[in-house]
Amino acid sequence: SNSSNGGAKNAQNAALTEVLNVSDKKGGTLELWSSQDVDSLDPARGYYAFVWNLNRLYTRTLVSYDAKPGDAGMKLVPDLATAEAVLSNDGKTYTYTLRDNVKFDDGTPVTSKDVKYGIERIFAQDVVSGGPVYLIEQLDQGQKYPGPYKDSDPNKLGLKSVETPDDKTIVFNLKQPYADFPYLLAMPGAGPVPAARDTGAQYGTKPASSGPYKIESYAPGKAIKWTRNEHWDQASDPLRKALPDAINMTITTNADDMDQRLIAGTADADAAQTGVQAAARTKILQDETLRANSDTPTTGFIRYAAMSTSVAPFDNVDCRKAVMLASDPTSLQTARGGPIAGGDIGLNMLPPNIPGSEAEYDPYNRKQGAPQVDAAKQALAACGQPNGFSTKIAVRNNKPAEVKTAEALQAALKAVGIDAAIDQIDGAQASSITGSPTVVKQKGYGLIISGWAADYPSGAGYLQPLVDSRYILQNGNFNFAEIKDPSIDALFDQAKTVPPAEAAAIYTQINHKVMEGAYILPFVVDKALNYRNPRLTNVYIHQFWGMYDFQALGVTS
Amino acid sequence: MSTPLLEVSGLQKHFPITAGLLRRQVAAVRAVDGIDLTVHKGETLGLVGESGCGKSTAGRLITRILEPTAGKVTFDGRDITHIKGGGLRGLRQDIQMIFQDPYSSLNPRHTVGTIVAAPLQIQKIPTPQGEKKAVQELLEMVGLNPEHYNRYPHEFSGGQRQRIGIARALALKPKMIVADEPVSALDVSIQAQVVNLLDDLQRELDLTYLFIAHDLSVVRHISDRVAVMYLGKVVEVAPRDALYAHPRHPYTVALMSAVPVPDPSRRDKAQRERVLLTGDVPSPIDPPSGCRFRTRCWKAQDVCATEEPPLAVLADGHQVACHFPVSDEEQHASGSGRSAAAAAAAAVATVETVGTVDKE
Amino acid sequence: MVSGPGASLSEESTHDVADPAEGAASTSGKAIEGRSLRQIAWRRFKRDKVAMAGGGFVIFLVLVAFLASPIVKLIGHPIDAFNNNLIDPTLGLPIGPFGGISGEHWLGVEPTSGRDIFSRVIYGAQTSIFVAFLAAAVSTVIGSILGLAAGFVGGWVDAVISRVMDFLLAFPQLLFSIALVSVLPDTFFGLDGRWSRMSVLIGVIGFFGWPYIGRIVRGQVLSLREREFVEASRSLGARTGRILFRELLPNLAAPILVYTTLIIPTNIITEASLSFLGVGIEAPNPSWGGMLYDAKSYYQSDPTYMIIPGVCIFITVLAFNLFGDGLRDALDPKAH
Amino acid sequence: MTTSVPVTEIGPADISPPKSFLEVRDLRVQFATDDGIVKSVDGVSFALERGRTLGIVGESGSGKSVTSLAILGLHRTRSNATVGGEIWLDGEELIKADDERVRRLRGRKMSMIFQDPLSAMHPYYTIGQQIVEAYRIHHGGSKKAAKQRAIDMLARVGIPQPARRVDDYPHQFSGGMRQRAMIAMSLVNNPELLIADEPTTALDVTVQAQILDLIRDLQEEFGSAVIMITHDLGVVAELADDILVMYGGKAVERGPAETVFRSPEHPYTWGLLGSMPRLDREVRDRLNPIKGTPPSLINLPSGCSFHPRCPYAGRNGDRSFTERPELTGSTHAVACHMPAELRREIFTQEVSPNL
Amino acid sequence: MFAYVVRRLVNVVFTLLVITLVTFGVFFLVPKLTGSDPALLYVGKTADPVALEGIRTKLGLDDPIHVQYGKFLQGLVMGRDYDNGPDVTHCNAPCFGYSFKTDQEVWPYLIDRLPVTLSLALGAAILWVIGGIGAGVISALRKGRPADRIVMTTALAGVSLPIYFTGLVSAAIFSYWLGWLPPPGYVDFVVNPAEWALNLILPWITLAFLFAATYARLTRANMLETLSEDYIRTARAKGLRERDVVGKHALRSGLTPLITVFGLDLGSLLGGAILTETTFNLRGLGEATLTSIRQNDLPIILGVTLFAAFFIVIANLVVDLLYAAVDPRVRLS
Ligand SMILES: Nc1ncnc2c1ncn2[C@@H]1O[C@H](COP(=O)(O)OP(=O)(O)OP(=O)(O)O)[C@@H](O)[C@H]1O
Ligand SMILES: Nc1ncnc2c1ncn2[C@@H]1O[C@H](COP(=O)(O)OP(=O)(O)OP(=O)(O)O)[C@@H](O)[C@H]1O
Ligand SMILES: [Mg+2]
Ligand SMILES: [Mg+2]
Ligand code: NI
Repeated sequence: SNSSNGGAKNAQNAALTEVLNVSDKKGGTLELWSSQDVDSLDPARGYYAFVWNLNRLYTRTLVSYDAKPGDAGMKLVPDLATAEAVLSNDGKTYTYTLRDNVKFDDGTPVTSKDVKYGIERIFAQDVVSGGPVYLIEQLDQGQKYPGPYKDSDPNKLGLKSVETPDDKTIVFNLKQPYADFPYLLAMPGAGPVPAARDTGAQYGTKPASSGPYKIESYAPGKAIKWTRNEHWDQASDPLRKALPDAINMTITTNADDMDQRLIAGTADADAAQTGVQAAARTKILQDETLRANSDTPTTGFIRYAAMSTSVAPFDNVDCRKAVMLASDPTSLQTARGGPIAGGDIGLNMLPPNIPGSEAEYDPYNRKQGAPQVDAAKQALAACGQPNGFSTKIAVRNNKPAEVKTAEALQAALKAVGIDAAIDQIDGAQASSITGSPTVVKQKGYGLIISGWAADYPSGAGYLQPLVDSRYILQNGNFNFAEIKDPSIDALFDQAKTVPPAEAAAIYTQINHKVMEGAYILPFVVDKALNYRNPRLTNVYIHQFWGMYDFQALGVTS
Repeated sequence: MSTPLLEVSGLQKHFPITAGLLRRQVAAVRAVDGIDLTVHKGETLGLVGESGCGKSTAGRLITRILEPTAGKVTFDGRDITHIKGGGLRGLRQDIQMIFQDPYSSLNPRHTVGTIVAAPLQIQKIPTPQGEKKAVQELLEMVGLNPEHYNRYPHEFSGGQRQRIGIARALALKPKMIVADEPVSALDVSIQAQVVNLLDDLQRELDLTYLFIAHDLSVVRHISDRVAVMYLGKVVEVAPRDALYAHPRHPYTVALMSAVPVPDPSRRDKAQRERVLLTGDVPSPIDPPSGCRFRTRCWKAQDVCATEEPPLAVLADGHQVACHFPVSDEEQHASGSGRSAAAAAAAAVATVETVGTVDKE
Repeated sequence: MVSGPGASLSEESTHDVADPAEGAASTSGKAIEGRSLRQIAWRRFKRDKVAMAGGGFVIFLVLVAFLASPIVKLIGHPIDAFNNNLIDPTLGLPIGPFGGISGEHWLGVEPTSGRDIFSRVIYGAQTSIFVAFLAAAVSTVIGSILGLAAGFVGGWVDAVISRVMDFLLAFPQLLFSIALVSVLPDTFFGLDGRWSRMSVLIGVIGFFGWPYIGRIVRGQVLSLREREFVEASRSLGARTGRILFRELLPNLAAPILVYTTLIIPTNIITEASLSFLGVGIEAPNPSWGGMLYDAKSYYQSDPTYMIIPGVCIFITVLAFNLFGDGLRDALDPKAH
Repeated sequence: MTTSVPVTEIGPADISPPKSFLEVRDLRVQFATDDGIVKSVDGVSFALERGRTLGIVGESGSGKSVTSLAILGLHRTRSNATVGGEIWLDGEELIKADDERVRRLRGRKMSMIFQDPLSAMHPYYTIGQQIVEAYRIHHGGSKKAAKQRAIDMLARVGIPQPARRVDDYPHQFSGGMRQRAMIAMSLVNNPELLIADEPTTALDVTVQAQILDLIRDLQEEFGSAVIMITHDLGVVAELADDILVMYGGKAVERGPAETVFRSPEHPYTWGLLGSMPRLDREVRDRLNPIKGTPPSLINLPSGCSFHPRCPYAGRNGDRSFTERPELTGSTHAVACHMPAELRREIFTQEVSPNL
Repeated sequence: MFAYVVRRLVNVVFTLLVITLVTFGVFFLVPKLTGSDPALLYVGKTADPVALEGIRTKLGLDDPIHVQYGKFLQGLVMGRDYDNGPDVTHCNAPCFGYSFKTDQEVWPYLIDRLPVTLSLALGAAILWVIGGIGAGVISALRKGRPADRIVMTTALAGVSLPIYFTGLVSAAIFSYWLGWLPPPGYVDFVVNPAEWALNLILPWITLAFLFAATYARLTRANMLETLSEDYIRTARAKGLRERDVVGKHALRSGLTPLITVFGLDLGSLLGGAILTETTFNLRGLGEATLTSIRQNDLPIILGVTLFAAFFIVIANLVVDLLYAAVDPRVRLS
């Protein structure tokens, strides 16, 4: 169906580039569905992408991603703050001023102390765990701040690196210049929390709202209801539209049922935005009208297999190259859902939403889609294993698609004599299995299948945890390949201190180094086939999340 | 009468009744409660009594399948009361048992050969002419076709099965056989075959029998002496003819008179002379005080409730445990028996219902 | 669900047979070999056509399970060979009707990977049969020994074993199977992933199955113990070992055989359930339950994929049930 | 008169109205089993008048119980049995009568006492409830009246404190009391025919004597016809006016009790008497058993089914082996190929002295 | 009788204790054996060693097992205090603690899921009791005839079908191809009774089919055995109508053994029907069990296990009492 007042005509992926069904009409209830519950509604504890997206409904941050389709959405704009930070002290001090008239849902004004308190909560990882901890790295500065709950400061505002000279001003003092710092402040965890309403570990059940909607009720595993925050003032918020009167998110165990509701028009969008199931996919792709109401945004994820350099023979680059070449790009892609719903064949390790990425950089000639058996055999010979070798693939058992890719990889490697046994590990415990280099080495996991998306759109946000040697952790490690290349580490340090445009070029360089080292075999640049109810207004894919921008959505009745 | 082969004195067996998780003993079934018996070499002692009075238990105690609670059993001069291990296994060669149920006493999964050979194997009896031959000889001895060596029990009739059981018992050439109701489960015509067989074997092999039965006619036929049991006690022991002609214990009297006579012409007389007891045997868990029979006895007096009569030898050689043994006059006063007994029975009827039946 | 086979099974099934052996007086010329209860049961079983069919299928399956690798080699489609060309890349579904059934791929191919379903079903049969049989063997061994001990020794031994059995039967078994399967190590005894996983399943399923056998054996022993032949054996001086193994065990053989046969189908379902729940046999090794789990997402777009493993489980379990029922009827007509 | 025409071939001419209260003619009951057809009852005929007692004796499996169940029509319901012949009860033929008619007679006009009273009574209902039910099926009426009747009956059969015991369950009664209760239940409707199938086999002699006394007294009081089934010759001798001896599903001898006991004419009856040790006789050195074992009812021996066990089988050439003897004679009938004189001679000369 | 009930109740408590002990032991050992760490589960994507230590302390994971168990029991009986950062919350008895994964209190979480399982189990139970027993009785009364064969064949098919297969097939047919029923899910009874029933019809029927099959076989066997009892012959000999013979005499004792089976079945179903709930996307206790095990969420695992065991043990107790009520031999001995 077409929208009456302007906007583009519906077509598949139309929402990727434009706002569809532009409208300012308020009212109605937005019906989101999800087959996955939120990890936490506590802004400091959520880590799912869609939860961050949903956070924009009730958590305002000093800066936030612009509400626009396409590349424009990747840009940070002031949200709570009146303007971008005033940088001083050689770029080490960030000063923000808060807008007037920003109030929590109980009517109390949002002050800089609330923002500081919110940030301090992140430090209490023993209580409020689960969310990203980048801010700790930047702000702790050797203080070993234990978080507000064990804070000896009477106002519980003992974090020294953040100052609140008055209620409207907040000052961040960094140790070194850090160009990506605003990205950290755009994460929901940096949002304001009124100390009086902090219930610690239980805060997620009833978080305070600084945005246009407040959480009316949350029944875990069942439903979340948002209603308007009466104290929110449109004038103080240039970013958000706040069209519907209420937003419901219904959690179902049955993804197929959700898909059917989407297609039937009784649900508006999948909140998790992970793409429809096989059944609905078939239906949508085979029906022109349905297809026109769908989008296949890249999610920002790359699905890959990392080759652990601590496990022989992957300490040898040629053996890693052999795997690169022997893998079958098409069957891996099919295993992930095919070209439309699964994603494009992965060529390198920078996804398109990260500055510095190159769509055509294809060092292992993967785009043609077939395994390169001869080249792989040559690489094997170069590695000294002409008859192949045995290794293990570790894969999370709670991710069916990953298991499928493992099987596809295994089948392809067999053709060149590499015998890879699949070991399905407990997905819930992955961070202590594949996330532990000791275990990986002990179990001999040569290939570790995983997926990664950036926490913030910069090469560091994406690549650093995966390839920087200093990010090799004893638990929760993501540098599965255990890449210890000083030149890569140095490049990251360099990129931090330069303006974004220059940094992008450095990240391109890192990407090349990673690919040349053949550390990580990219499967696909992930896409999700999402369906949007034609009744939605102001629909567009927000590029940062690779999802519809929930805060912008409105509904026609 | 030669030396006693088996002597039993004060033999007791109490089966504990346990309850609860900790299996605490809450009561005991006094199945055999102090019996004295003597069996002489080569004789047959019949043991009769009503169902549940402890006949089988007594038999099992004597064969030492059960461990006595108290008392003493002497066999062939040896005290075997608490004999264990090898001694017990040796005893098995001397005392064997024949069982009541020809169906359940033979393992349905074994062939006749296996069954009869089992004692030879267990006791490691050398069979110079070969095990099979030995077994076949035994089969022949009990009147079975030796060619049935490889057949299974289910292919035989009850009487034949009982013969297999007898062959098994004979395999060890025992001195004594305890036969626990060996013919009760058989039809009359078959019963006679087995009784004859037992008779013949005793003669040929110089066996001593303890013959347990509740059929008084069969016991009379086969026994030299008869012991009567009532509720875990022996109430009367006497040579066969003396016992049947002149029962002394009121219970024996009642028991004998209750046996139906297979002669219609004597029907009326038999009925007139019958001593009818009321009710059933009381529970062995909580037997009556004093004389156990008093609750059903028409001669019972106060002393019976307080004092337990010992098994005493009367002038005529009967051993009787009764304060008021029945005299010849009482028995022969034609017709009076019944009325006297009936009157007495009516008097104890209430006692019986309150005191005994409720316990069941 | 309490689905333990319930009826009592008495070992002595036939009393007087048509021709009671004649007395010693009459001599039959030829020495007649005794007709054992086994022969009688077999004659009875042969007459039960349905059970015979079930038995035939069971034998067929066992053969298939043993010959899985040669069969698959013969067919020429290894279980892990991908066939990209048979899959519609956009939809991930097999090209062609009915899940891509063709002369080449008799049961079609798997969505996404294009692996040959027939080969995978054959291997799945191997998994199911091996796990079910060996688990049944584990249950039978433990159950028989403990049941025998409980029934024969009695007293506190019985109290303890019975308690444990009651407890295990009243236990959220599936829950613990799931937990245990995920805890136990993935490889041991130098077995490869598939076989060690199968041994884990065998152990766990077998462990939770023994109380069924144990209860039956105990009950049987309790009633057998009262039989006079046990007492007879004791009165001959037999030691406990002989009584247990020579006297009691032969009588327990029939019920144990029957109930072992009857827990096999239960085990097949349990194995499939665990695989369905994702804790059974792991990919890429096929199991019927695992295939059903995969098929769950394609039940609308490629129903063939769902129906094949489902029907396999159904027919197999049915065959075992028919066979077991027939066996029970043959060995104990009274339990009808 | 030793024709060998099978009883069935007497033909329709024999449908004469019966003179006796109960008349069983050529009763045949067969069971189809896995192993073949079991001819449990194979042409049994007898008659019985009100107030009289017929004792049926025979070895285990000779068809006694099956006969009694046939009279009550209990083979009709879901059984593998086929019943042939005629049963006339008070002028009414029962085998061809419809189910409903027979059901109405059952328990009222004819009733039965079973051998094992514990298993024959429903464990979940009180004695009272079970007697009340038996009464109300045929009489209706209030429960209260029926219960009073039950109490009266219990008192009548000698249960002490019947008003209290009426509410007990069967397992709370002792063996003898159960059998009394069973008798009370079968007599509650004043049946004209009472069949007692081994009512005392499960009981001890002393209790047996009580029960036999009771049955005798009750019969005198109610004037019913009684069929007393047992394998204990002593018991029939106590109670029966007439005796029917069964062997292998057939009646081999029938006659007044006195006659059958004093001058039995069938070798099987001789055998029975010879095998029994008796208290009323001197102790014999040996018993005289019948050789061999009872026949299988599936493969009955040819001719006279007793011939394999009969010491006199050869006396008539091979007739015993080929021809089935008929039950002949009026008051005292015997099924034997030997001429009556010979039988009497053998009994008096060879058998009697050994009894 | 009263003493008996008391003794049984003591028994119940004892059994539950043993079950908690075993469960606790097993799931305490699970992380040890797999090398996984509940604290990591709690932490999520980032794993700061210091934070991990803090969390271990907070969750009591570094206490020795008996201390943890003791605290767990204490929580069950008298509640327990939890430090949640700014203040301390008291978790009232019965306190199963807080989920490692979601920080929710376990008890309300279980109570929240109970209605789903309850609806499923009770609805199915009604269907299978009626269907299974009815079919079994008919089959027994028509032994050897076509009706018997049909019922027994169906029953055999019923016990041979895994529920997830029947569930999937019936869902495919009825809600996908025919569209007669909504896709499987759960609607609260109080929200919309009609939807509630409509949504549960398929799970009810599939579950009931499986059980009914077993019950039909059991009923038939029991009825046949009862019908051959002497007292049934007595009932007929009294002149009782066949209807009453079956209805009053045979059924009562023929169905008594089913009480035990039914009690245990219902008891274990109330603890969660893992397979059915998974197949039909019902968020009941069974589904909670599965997810909690997958996530190694000890407090929830303990909760559901104890819940399930509780139902089974109580069912056992009720069965025994019912048995005594039905069978005077048990009651009066
Ligand atoms: N193992 C046992 N445990 C408990 N009580 C027992 C045991 N064996 C026998 N009794 C009880 O002991 C009593 C005597 O039993 P026993 O078998 O000796 O009687 P019996 O005279 O042989 O009876 P019957 O004539 O019925 O065989 C009975 O009350 C019986 O219940
Ligand atoms: N329902 C049946 N199906 C098959 N055979 C049967 C059936 N009922 C009885 N019989 C057979 O009929 C024969 C006669 O049985 P019946 O019960 O009449 O013997 P009986 O003379 O009463 O013996 P007993 O003294 O042991 O009670 C037996 O061989 C028995 O096996
Ligand atoms: Mg005995
Ligand atoms: Mg009979
Ligand atoms: Ni005298």
